[in-house]
Amino acid sequence: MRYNSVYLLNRIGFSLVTLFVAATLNFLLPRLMGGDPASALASDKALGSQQVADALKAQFGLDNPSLLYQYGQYLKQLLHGNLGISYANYPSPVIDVIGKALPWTLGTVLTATLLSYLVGWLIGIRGAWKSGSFFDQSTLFSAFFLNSVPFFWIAIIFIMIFSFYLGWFPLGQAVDPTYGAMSAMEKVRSVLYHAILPVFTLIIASLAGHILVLRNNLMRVLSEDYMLLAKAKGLKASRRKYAYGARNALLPSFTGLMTSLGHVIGGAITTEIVFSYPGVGLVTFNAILNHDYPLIQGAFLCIAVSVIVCNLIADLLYPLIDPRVALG
Amino acid sequence: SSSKPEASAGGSPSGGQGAASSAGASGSGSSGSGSPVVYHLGETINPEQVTNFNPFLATGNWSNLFDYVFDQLYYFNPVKGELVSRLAAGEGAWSDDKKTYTVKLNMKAKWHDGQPFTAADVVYSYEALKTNAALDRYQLWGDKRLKSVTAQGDDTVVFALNDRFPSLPFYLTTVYIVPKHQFEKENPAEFLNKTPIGTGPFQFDSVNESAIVLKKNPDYFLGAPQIDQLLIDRFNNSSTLTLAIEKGDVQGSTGTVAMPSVPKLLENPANKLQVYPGLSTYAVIMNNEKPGLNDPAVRKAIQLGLDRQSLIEKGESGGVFPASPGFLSSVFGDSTDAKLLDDPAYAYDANKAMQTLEAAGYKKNGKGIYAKDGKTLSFTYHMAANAPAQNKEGAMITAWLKAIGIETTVKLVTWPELTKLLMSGDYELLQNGLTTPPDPQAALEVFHSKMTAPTGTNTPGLNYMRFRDKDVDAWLDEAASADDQTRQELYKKVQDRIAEQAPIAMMYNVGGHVPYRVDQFQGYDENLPVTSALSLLKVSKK
Amino acid sequence: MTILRRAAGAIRTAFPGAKGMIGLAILLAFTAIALLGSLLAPYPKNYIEFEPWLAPSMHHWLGTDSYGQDVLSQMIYGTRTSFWVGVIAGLITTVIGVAVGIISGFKGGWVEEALMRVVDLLLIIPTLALMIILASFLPSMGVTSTILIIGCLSWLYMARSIRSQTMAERQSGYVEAARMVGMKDTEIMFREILPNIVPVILANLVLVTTQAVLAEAGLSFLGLGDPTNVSWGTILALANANNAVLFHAWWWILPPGLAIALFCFGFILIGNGILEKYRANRGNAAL
Amino acid sequence: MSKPLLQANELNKTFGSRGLFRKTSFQAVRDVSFTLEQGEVLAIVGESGSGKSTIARMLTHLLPPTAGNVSYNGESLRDNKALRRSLPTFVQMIFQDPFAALNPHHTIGYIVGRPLQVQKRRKGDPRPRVLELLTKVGLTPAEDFIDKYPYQLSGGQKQRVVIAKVLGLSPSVIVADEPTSMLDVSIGVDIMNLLLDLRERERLSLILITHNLGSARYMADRILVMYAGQIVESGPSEELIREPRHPYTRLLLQSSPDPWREEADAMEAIEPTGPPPQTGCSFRLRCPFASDRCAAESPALKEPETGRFVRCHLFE
Amino acid sequence: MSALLEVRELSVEYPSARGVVKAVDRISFTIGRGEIFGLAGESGCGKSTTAFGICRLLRPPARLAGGSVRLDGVELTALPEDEFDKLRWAKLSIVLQSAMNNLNPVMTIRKQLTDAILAHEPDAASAADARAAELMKLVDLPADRLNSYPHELSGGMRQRVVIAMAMALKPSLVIMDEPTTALDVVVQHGIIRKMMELQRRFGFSILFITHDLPLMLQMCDRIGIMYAGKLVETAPASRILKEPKHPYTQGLLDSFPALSGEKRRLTGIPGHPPDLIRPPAGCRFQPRCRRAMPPCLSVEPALLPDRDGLGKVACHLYGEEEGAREQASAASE
Ligand SMILES: Nc1ncnc2c1ncn2[C@@H]1O[C@H](COP(=O)(O)OP(=O)(O)OP(=O)(O)O)[C@@H](O)[C@H]1O
Ligand SMILES: Nc1ncnc2c1ncn2[C@@H]1O[C@H](COP(=O)(O)OP(=O)(O)OP(=O)(O)O)[C@@H](O)[C@H]1O
Ligand SMILES: [Mg+2]
Ligand SMILES: [Mg+2]
Repeated sequence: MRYNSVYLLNRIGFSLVTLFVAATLNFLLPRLMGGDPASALASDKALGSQQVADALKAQFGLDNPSLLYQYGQYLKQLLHGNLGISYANYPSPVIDVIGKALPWTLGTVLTATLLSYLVGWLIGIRGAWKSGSFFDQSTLFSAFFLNSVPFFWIAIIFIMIFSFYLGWFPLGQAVDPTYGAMSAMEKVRSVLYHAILPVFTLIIASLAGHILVLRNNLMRVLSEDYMLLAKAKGLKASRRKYAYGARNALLPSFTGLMTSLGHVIGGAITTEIVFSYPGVGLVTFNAILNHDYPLIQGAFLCIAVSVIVCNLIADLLYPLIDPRVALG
Repeated sequence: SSSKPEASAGGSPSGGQGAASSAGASGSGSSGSGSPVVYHLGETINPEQVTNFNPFLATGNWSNLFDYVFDQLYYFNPVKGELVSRLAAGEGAWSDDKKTYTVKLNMKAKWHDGQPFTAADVVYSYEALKTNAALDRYQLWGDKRLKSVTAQGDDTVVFALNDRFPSLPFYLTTVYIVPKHQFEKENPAEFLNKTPIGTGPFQFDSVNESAIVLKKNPDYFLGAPQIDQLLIDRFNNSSTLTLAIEKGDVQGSTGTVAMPSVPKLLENPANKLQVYPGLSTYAVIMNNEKPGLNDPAVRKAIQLGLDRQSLIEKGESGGVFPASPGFLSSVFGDSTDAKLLDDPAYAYDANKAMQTLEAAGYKKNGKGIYAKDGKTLSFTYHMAANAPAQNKEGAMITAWLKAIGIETTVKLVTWPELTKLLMSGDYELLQNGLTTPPDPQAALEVFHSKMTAPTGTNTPGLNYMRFRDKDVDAWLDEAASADDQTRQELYKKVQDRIAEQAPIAMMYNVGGHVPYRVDQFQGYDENLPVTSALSLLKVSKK
Repeated sequence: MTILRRAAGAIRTAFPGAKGMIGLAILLAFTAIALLGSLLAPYPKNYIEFEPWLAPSMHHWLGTDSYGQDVLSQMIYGTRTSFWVGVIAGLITTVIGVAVGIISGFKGGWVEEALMRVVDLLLIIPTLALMIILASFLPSMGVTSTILIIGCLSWLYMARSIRSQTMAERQSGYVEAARMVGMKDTEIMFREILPNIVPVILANLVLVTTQAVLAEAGLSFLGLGDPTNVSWGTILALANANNAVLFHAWWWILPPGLAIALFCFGFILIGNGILEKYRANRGNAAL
Repeated sequence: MSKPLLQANELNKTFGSRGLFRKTSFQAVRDVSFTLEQGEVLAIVGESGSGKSTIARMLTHLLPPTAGNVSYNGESLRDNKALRRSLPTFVQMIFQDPFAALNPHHTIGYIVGRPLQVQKRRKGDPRPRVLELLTKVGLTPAEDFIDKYPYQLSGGQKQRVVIAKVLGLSPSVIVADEPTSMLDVSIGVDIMNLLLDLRERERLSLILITHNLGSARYMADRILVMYAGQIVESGPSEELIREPRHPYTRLLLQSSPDPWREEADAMEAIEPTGPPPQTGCSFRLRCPFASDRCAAESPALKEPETGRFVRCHLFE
Repeated sequence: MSALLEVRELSVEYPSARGVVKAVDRISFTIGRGEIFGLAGESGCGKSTTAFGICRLLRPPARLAGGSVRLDGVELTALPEDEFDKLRWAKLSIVLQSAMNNLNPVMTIRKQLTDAILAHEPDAASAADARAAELMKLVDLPADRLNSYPHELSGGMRQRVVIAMAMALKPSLVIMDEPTTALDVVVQHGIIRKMMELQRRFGFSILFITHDLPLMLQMCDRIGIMYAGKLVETAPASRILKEPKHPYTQGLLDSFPALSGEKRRLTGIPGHPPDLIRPPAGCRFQPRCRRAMPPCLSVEPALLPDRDGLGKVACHLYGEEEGAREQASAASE
C-alpha cells in the first residue's frame, strides 16, 4: 500500500472542509438572492392564504428571521441527512426527489467522462506521438472545433438525425414506458439503449478538452530526458509510447478530471432538458424556475458532493498511479 | 329558454349513460383479442409532477391524471361547455330558496380496492377541504358559499349554502372524490398517496421514469374501457412530445403541443387535432393603478395596438382562438357577447391607437414616445422565463407598441415570481394567461372589485388588473342570484364595459388543441375532449 | 508593396502559424458581419411577412422560420449580439481574472489561500447552474445583465491560470530584483509581471470570449436571454421550441450552432497560436 | 573599535509547511553569526541546500529571520523601520541567473534607471547616470546598450547590466549569490574581475556565495564554510585552503578538481544517505573521524587560533 | 589497433526561423578502445549535439547534414532503424546530464534496469532481476533500492543508477553528457571515481562531455576542444594542461581559478561566442582572439596534426611556418 495516513487524512479532511464550506455557500446562495420563497410559494394561486404561508414558513424553518438560527437549523437537519421539503414537490422531501434523479445523472456523466477521457487519451497520445502528422493536425482541428460546440445543439442534432429521421434511438426519456413490467435483462437493455444518445452528446462535447490536454502533456513529456534515454536503450516504440510517455502524460490531467466533471454536469443540464432525461440537471433547472429553494440547495449540495467525492477518489487513486505523491 | 349550463347539466346524465352503454358494448368485443391493448398518451410531465398522487394537492402531481383514476360528481366538458355526470346520478335538485342542492349518487360506482362507494366518501372529500383551508383552492367554503355537506342515507348528498350560489354545480367539478377509508387515516394535506385508489375508469398500476402506468377498471360504473393499459408517457418538453406523436410512439395527448408544429402534424392523415375554445385567455395584463395605465385611453390604445391576428397566425400558427374584448370566452355560449368579437371598434388599428392617445392629450416627445403631464408612456413589461416562443410574441408586441409611441422594457422572471408580481401589483405590463373557473359568473367576477386589492397588497382573487368599476360590481352582484334571462343581460353589460374600459389587452384565447392519432385506434368521442377519460372509455383498437 | 509585406509580417508574428491566420480570417469575417449587419442582411430585422417554413432558395438562402422570418437575416442580426456579448463579457472576465490571478499569485499567503479557496468552491458548482440562478433572480434580463452575469462568473479558470503563471514569474529573478530595489508591490505586479504574462492573458481572453458566447447561447436556449434581441442562442431556442426538427428544418437549426462553433473555433485557433508561440519562447513552460 | 559595516547575529531560519494534519518544519539556517568590514570580500561556500541563499535573503531582508538579527553600522534591521525602508541603498543583491534577473519587457535604460527613480536618488531624467553606470561596468559604448532589450545581450552582458543597476543605488554591501554559475567560465572570470575592480574603485564590501572553492579563493579575503545550515569553519581564505581543519572542508577541497595540484592522500568519505542528523554533529554520519561524542554532543564553534573558527570536536 | 569510434566530417544542423544553425560543423575525431575522450567547450558549442548525432538521438528539427560515424567498423549513419535499435545500449549507451530527468519517475529502479536488459535479451527474464542486483552492487548501491522510485533516491544515487544502467549490457562505448554537472562536488567526486574504476574493470571507452575542464584534465586520456561547432584542438590531456596550443584552449584554461599555487589574476576570454547562423568568416574565434592575424579574418584554419603528431590544432599560428608564428605570438604576449 502506497498510502500514508497523513496523506489520506489530509485529503479526506480537505474534502470535509470543502464540503462544509460548500454547504454553507449553498445555504447563503438563495438567501443572498433575496425574495421570500414561502410567500412566492403561497402567492401561487394554488396555495391561497396568509395562514398557509405562515404554516409553510414554520415548516421550512423560515419563521425565525435570524439567519444564524436558520443556519443552525439547516446544519442540524443536514447532519441528520435531512435536506428539507421541496416546495414544488410539496410535501415530498428533497432527498427523495434528488435520490430519484441522481443515479441517472451520475450514470451518464460518469460514463461519458470516463469514456471521453479514455478516447481523448488515445487520440491525444496518437496525435502527440506523431505530432504534425495528418492524423494529429486533423484531430487537433476537430478538437478545437468540437470544443466550442454547445452541448444542447449536439443533442438537438442527434435527436433530429438518429431519433426522428432514422428512428434508431428513442426521442428521449431514460427507460421504456413499460419499464415497470420488464425483466431485469430487459430493464438493463432499456436503460442502456436510452442512455446512448445523451452519453454520446456528453462525450462529444467534452472529448475535445481531453484530447487537447493530453496532447499537450505528452508533447511536454516527450521532450523529457528519460524519453530520450528510453530510446537510447533501444526500447520498442509502443513501450516508450505507453509505459514511458502516456503514463507520465496522464498524471497531470488526472486531477483535472474534477474540473471537467463540473463542466460536464453543467452541460448535463441542457442535455437532460433536450432528451427529457430525468436527471439532476433537469431537476435543478426546474427547481430554479420554481424558486424551490430547498431543492436548489439540495441539488447544488448533491452536485458539490459528487464532485468532491469524485475528486477525493481521484486523490486517493493518485498515489497508486504516481509514486511521487504518497511521500510528498 | 333556460340557462345553458344548467340545461346542459341536466342533459348530461343521458349522455353519460350513452357513453356507458356504448362502452359496455365494445368492451366485450375487446376482451377476445390476445395481447393486451396498450394506449400511449404522451404528456409534458416534469419529474416534480409525479411525487404524489393526492388529488387535493396542487403541487407535486400532474392534475390531469386524476381524471382517469378518480371521479368528480360532475365533469365539465369544455367542448360543449356542459356538465356531465360522473359520480352523480344525473342533475341535482335545487331547493326552492335555491340554498340547498341535493345530489343523488350513482351507486354502481365502486372503489378500485373493491370497497363500496357511499355518500360518506363524498361528504369526507368536501369536509377535507373545509378542515384544510389550504386545499380549498376554489374557496368552496368561502363566505356566502357552502354551509354544510351532509349525507342522506348512502346515496344522496345535500349541499347547504349560506347564500344563493347558482354556480355551485360548476364548482362541484373541481373536487375529486377520494376514498374515506383510505384518506381518513392520513392528513389529506400531506398525504403522498403513492398508490391512489379511485373510482375512475383506470386503475393506478405504477410509475417509472418514463411513464405512469394505468390499467383498465373492468368494473367501471360507466362501462369498462376497451383498452387494457393506459400508459401516460412522460416528456418534459412539448417539442419532443410532438415528435413522439408524429412518429406514432404515442396516440394522443391532453396537453399542449407546440402550435407551430400543427400544420406539419396535420399533413399526416393519421394525425388529427381537436380544437375547442377554453378557459384561458392570454393577455397583456395591465395594472390599472399605475400612472399612465390608470388612463383608459392609454389602455385602449394598447389594446388597439396589438395585432392579434398576427399573433394567432404567426405566433400560434392558427391553433388558438381570438379572444373577446369583453373577456368572456365563447365556451360559455349564450352568456358570451358574440358581437364584441368582430366589432371593428376593437380591431387592430395602429392609427386609431395613436389618435386615441392624441385625443386624450398625449404628445410625442423627441424619441417618438407619447407623454402627457410629464408622464411618458414608458412601461416595464414582464414575461415568464423559459418560454422562448411566448417571449417571441412578447417581442412582437413590444415592437407594435413602439410603433404607436409606447415604450416598453422587457423583464423576464420565473413563474412564481410572475405570480407574485401579479398578486402584489408590482408590475405595469405583464404577459400571462388568466384561467377562470368553468362558470361565466366566476369568469366575469375576475373584474369585480372584491377580487382586487390596492397595489402592494395581495389580491384575494384574479383581479390582478386592480380594475374597479362600481357598475360592474353592481351588475355582477345582481347577476349572482338573478334568473337566467337577467343574468345574460347583465353579463352583456359587464362585457361591454370591460371592452370599453380595456382593463386588460387580450392576445388570444387558448382552448384545447388535442392532437391524436386515428391510425390504430378508433371510437374517440369528439363531443368530449378526445383524450379525456370519458372519451377514452370508448376508444378501441382498430 | 513593402508596407503590405511588412503589415503581413506583423500580423504573422501576432497570430502565429497557419492556424492563427485561419483564426484571424474567421474572426475578421464575423467582426465585419457584426459591424455591417444591417447593410449585409437581405431583409429587415424581425420581418415576419414571409411564408413560414420555406426551405432554402434563391430568395431565402437559409429559408424561413415558423414566423416567416428570413433565417439568414436573423443570423446576421444575431451575430452582433453574440459578438458583443462575447467580447465585452470576455473583457470583464479578463479584468477580474487578471486582477484576482495576479494578486493571489503574487501576494501568496492568506490572500492567495482565501482567493483560491473561493475559486475552488465556485468551480465545484457548475457555472451554468450558477448563471441560471443569477439570471432568474436578477430583477431583469437584458443583454447587459447577460453580459454581467457571464463576465462575473467565468473568471475562475482564468484566475487560476493567471495565478500559476504569476507564480512562475514571481520565481524568476527580475521580480526579486525589483523587490530588492524597493519597488512597491503594485508596481511589481502591474509594470513588471503583467507585461510578461500578456500572451497568457491574451490566450485566456480568447478562451473566455468563446465561453461567454457559449454561455449566452446556453442561457438563451434555456429561455433566460433577452427576447427582444436576436442572438444565435435565441434563434436556436426558438427553433427548438417551435419544433424545427418536426419540419426537418435543418436550415433553422444548423446555422446558429455552426456559427457559434465557428466563431469560437476562430478564437481558439488564435489563442492556441499565441500560446504555442509563448511556450516555444519560454522553453515549453507548463501552462 | 568602530562598528562593523554588517553584522549577522545568531541568524536562524525555519521553514514551515502546513498541511491540515501535519506541520512540517525545516531549519535551514542555525545560529549563524559573522561580520563584514568595509571593503572586505567574504565568501560563503557549502554544499547545495546548506542555507547559503537563505542567509543572503535574510541579509537583504527579502526573508525575515526566525530568530537573530542583522545590523548595519550597528543599527538593527529588525527594530529600525527607517533602515528597512532605505535598505536598498545599503545592500544590494546580485542573483545567480542573469537570464531571469532582467525583465524581458523593459529596455536596459529602464531597468538601470528605474531603481534610481524609485529610491528618489535622482529627479528628472536618469539617462546620464545610466550611461555612466553602463560605462562603469564595461558596457561601452553605453549609448548602444541603453535602448536594447535583454534578449539582445549575451549572458555576460546581462550580468553586467545587473551589476550596473545595483551600483546605481550606491550600496555599501553587495551580496552576490553565485553570480557566475550560470555563465561560461571564460565569461564568469570577466564578471569576477569586474567585481574585484569595483571593490577597489568604490570601496565596496562583497559577500560572495559560491559552490566553487577556487572562485572563493580567487575573490575573497575570508571564507566561511557552511554545512547543514551551520558555519563549520571560517578563516582567511589562503590559510583555510592551504590548511583546512574541519573534515567537511577537507573533503570539499579534496573533491574539487584541480589538475595543477599534486595528488594528495585521499580521505575516505561516506556518501550522504539521508538528511543531516538534527542532534549532535550534523556531519558525523559522513565523517571518517566520527566518535561517540559526535553523536552525543553538538560541537561549538571554537577559535583554535586567531581568525580561524572550527566547529569540530577534534579541535578543542 | 583500429579506433573504436571514428567520426568523420560530422555535421548537424537545426533549421530555425532565422536560418540554419550549424550546430556541429564537419568535425572529425576518433576514440580508441578503452580510451576516455573528453569534449570540452563553452555552452552552445555543439558538444551535446555531437553526442546525439553519434547515437542518432537528435530531436526534431535537428538533422544530420553529412559525415560518417563508424563504431567498430559499422557505419551508423546509414543503418536501418531496427538494426540500430539492436545496437543501442548493447554497444553504445549514454548517460545524460540531469540525474532527475534521466529516470522515468513512475517506474521502479528495478523495472528500469531490467527494461534495458529485456529489450535486447527477451529471454533473460528470469535472470534479469539477479543482473539488476549485480548492477546495483557495481555502483555501491544496496540491492533493496531496486524497489525504490527515482524520487526516493538522492541526486547522486540516481546518477549512480543511470551509470549502472549504462553498464547493463557491457557496451563498448559509453557517452556521458555532463553526467555530474547538477551534483555537489563531493558527490561528483565519488561518482567520477566509481566510473573510472568501472572503466578500468570493463575496459569500455568513454566519450565524456563537460564544462569542467579541470575535472576533464584529471580523468581523460585525450581531449577535444570545441568552439562554435568546430573542433579546434585535440591532444592528450597532459599536453593540453602543460602546453595548450590554440588561443581558445589557452583562454579556457586561464579561466579556472586554481586551488593551489600562486594566486594570480585570470584573464578569461573577453567577448562572447558567435551566432551560429552567421558565423564570422575565417577563423570563428578570431573576433575574441588576442593573437588574431590578417589571414584569420578570411581563411578558415584546418584541423592539422601538430609537429610531434600527438595532437591536432586548427589555428593559423601553427601552419607550415609554425616557427615564425610562434615567435609572433611570443612577441605579442
Ligand atoms: N521558501 C522555502 N520554503 C521551504 N524551504 C526552503 C525555502 N527556501 C529554501 N528552503 C530550504 O532551505 C534549505 C536551504 O536553502 P538555500 O537555498 O539557502 O540553500 P543554498 O545553500 O543556497 O543551496 P544552493 O547551493 O542549491 O543554492 C534547502 O534545503 C531548501 O530546500
Ligand atoms: N532545437 C534547437 N533549435 C535551434 N538551435 C538549437 C536547438 N538546440 C540546440 N541548438 C543550438 O545548437 C547549438 C549547439 O547546442 P548543444 O546543446 O549541442 O551545445 P552544448 O555544447 O551541448 O552546450 P551546453 O554546454 O550548454 O550543453 C547551440 O548553439 C544551440 O543554440
Ligand atoms: Mg542558493
Ligand atoms: Mg549540452
